[in-house]
Amino acid sequence: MRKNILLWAGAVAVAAAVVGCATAPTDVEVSRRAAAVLKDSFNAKGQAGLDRLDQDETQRLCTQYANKPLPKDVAEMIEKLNLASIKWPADGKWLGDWKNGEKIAQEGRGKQFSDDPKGPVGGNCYACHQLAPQEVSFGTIGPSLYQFGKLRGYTDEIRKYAYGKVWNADAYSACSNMPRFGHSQILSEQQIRDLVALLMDPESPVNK
Amino acid sequence: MNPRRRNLLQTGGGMTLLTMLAAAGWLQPHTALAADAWNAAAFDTKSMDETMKALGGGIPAQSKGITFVQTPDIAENGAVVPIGVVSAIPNTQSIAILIEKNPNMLTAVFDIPPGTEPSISTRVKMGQSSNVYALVKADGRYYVASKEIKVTLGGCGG
Amino acid sequence: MNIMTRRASVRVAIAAVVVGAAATVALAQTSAVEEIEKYRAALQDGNPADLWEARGEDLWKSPRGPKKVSFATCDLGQGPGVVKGAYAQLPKYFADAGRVMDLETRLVYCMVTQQGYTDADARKNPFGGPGQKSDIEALVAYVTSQSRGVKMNVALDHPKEKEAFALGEKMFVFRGGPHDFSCATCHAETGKRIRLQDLPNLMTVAGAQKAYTTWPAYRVSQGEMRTFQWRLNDCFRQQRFPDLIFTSDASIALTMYLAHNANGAAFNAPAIKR
Amino acid sequence: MADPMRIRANVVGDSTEVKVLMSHEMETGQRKDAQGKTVPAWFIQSVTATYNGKTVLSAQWGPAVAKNPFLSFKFKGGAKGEKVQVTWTDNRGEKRTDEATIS
Repeated sequence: MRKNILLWAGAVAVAAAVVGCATAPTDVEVSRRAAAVLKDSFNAKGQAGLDRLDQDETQRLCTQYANKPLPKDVAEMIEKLNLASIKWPADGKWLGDWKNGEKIAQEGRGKQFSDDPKGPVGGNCYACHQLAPQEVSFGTIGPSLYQFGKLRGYTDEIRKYAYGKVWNADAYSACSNMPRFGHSQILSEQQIRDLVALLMDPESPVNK
Repeated sequence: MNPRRRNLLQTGGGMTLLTMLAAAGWLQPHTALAADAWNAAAFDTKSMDETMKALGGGIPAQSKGITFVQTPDIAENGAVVPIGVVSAIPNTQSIAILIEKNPNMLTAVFDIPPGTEPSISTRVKMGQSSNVYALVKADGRYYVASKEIKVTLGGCGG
Repeated sequence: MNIMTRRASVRVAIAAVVVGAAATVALAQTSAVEEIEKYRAALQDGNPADLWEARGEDLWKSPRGPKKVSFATCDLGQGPGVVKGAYAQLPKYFADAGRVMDLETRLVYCMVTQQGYTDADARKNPFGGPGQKSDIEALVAYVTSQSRGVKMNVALDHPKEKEAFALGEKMFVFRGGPHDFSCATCHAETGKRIRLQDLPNLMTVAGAQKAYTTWPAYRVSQGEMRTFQWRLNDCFRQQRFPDLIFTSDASIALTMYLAHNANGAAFNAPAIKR
Repeated sequence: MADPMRIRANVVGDSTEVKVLMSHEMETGQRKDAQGKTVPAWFIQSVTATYNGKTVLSAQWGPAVAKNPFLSFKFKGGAKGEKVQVTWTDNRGEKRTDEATIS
């Protein structure tokens, strides 16, 4: 760890020499340094390897623009990139079982180093969204999805949108706070169908 | 209403929980339960029926003289649920806390000697949302009040 | 009626439905939040962190380790053995170590350099569990309790203090893992919650103050007194990151960022939380 | 050996209010450890509080009392400077007594 600090001091010196008069490292250099220090500050544990700190293009860009407005062209690029990655159901069936969907929406476990790799993996939707009105313990990071289908209409267009959004939220809204559940292999195709049913089945409590 | 609770409340030909407690004979009058040796039978029971069999005794009547204080309707975490019970019934001798849906229903019994106020507060564990009963023995008779406490899922869920 | 106005009126109708439904649900929600507030209030009187604080005071004052010395010579930044107000000025740069340190890092440093523990022994049980109480957690409970009521005053004077802050600020927004989470995913907007738990916006002074000054805390869900190092480690666990190394450079940089953002607020911990 | 209790005893009007925190795991006997083995029940079964040699509260507990138990009660009388004693006994037969000065 001492080594890191020394390296960092070296990087500052190099940066200063290159720029000539600058005494502070540039924003990009600090970001790069932060990523390197982060990587040295974790141990692999359980199912969480150090490769989880390797960013893909979307993560890298979203980190880079985290504290400033996302330029329109960058946003469009991210959305295009992610839309192309969505695997649509081959049989055109959007809806699974809303009862399973409710369980997936409640389940918060999965992918943590403390989770059994063979154990359940959920979407944890209630952490951020209101869904069925019976559940009063819901978060507000994302919008309320209560009456999702009822308000938008039970159409194929909306079913497809719901499926795509759960599969890869960044395809519709660059740098969304929502995980890319299908793209990042958090949830299976069937689990995503079940969640779409929770949102779009007229019998689902979400639409009551 | 939760179907399981309805069953519990109505077991035994439509009897309510309270009359069941009464029929089973809750605690023996004129004994100070908590002062005796630990009542393994009462604390070890897995169901309501067993709990009742393990305890002998009097007839609990629903009472407005028993109030829950500093006891929330919703617990943010079931591992620690604050429960306060105050009895306004004269000559209160003991206060017990029972949690219907816990693996063991009887949670704690407090004996209140003369000179001690019939008011206790403690914290309990609840495995899930449940009715909580405060049972008071006063002048050798038994009184009960209940309250439903919801246990919510919190945090990131993992 | 032309198409435009018809559409508009349909929109108005939908909006009315949304508002109506939302209002009903919001009412149930308000009472749930109020009840949770009652729950939290009921826990304030009688914080089991006191048990850690008492044990920590004993550990601080007793001779320990192979060299059998107490922490009386341990300098937390305010002079040897001084605990009063020390936590409110941490993390800081320590010339003797040549490094920015938070409280836990400094405790480990004193255990190694003064009490004669090996580095591995000093840091082997940072987070206690059933049947294995952590001395670090107890010491942190005691030391932090001695800053209760003291205003946070974390300096960025030394270049390494500035550097730690700058790195922490960047780490806060670093997205990674299968879920694309960064600290900012949950802690960069005001008035949001996860389930029913309010999320502090740590990028604002008010949010950082409210959060940072209430750690360490007795965590009722765990039945343990948890330190800020634990708080960071467990946030990363839930972010689906690997295991944040205890007293690592990243943990200190993030602590520096958050502690400095909390400057000016009165420290008020150990607290009690869900 | 078990850690000491934290006992606060304060005069409130003509009564003494006692608040006790006990350091105890309060294992239910239902929890499984990381290896999937059931952790045996381990909990405080009885608590007795005395003032001037007289019992002011006695209790029997099951394992559903929360970890690191908290207990609060009030008794009539009690004067500043006098002592309140609290003793707990757990299901392993371990016992701990602590006292506090009323203030």
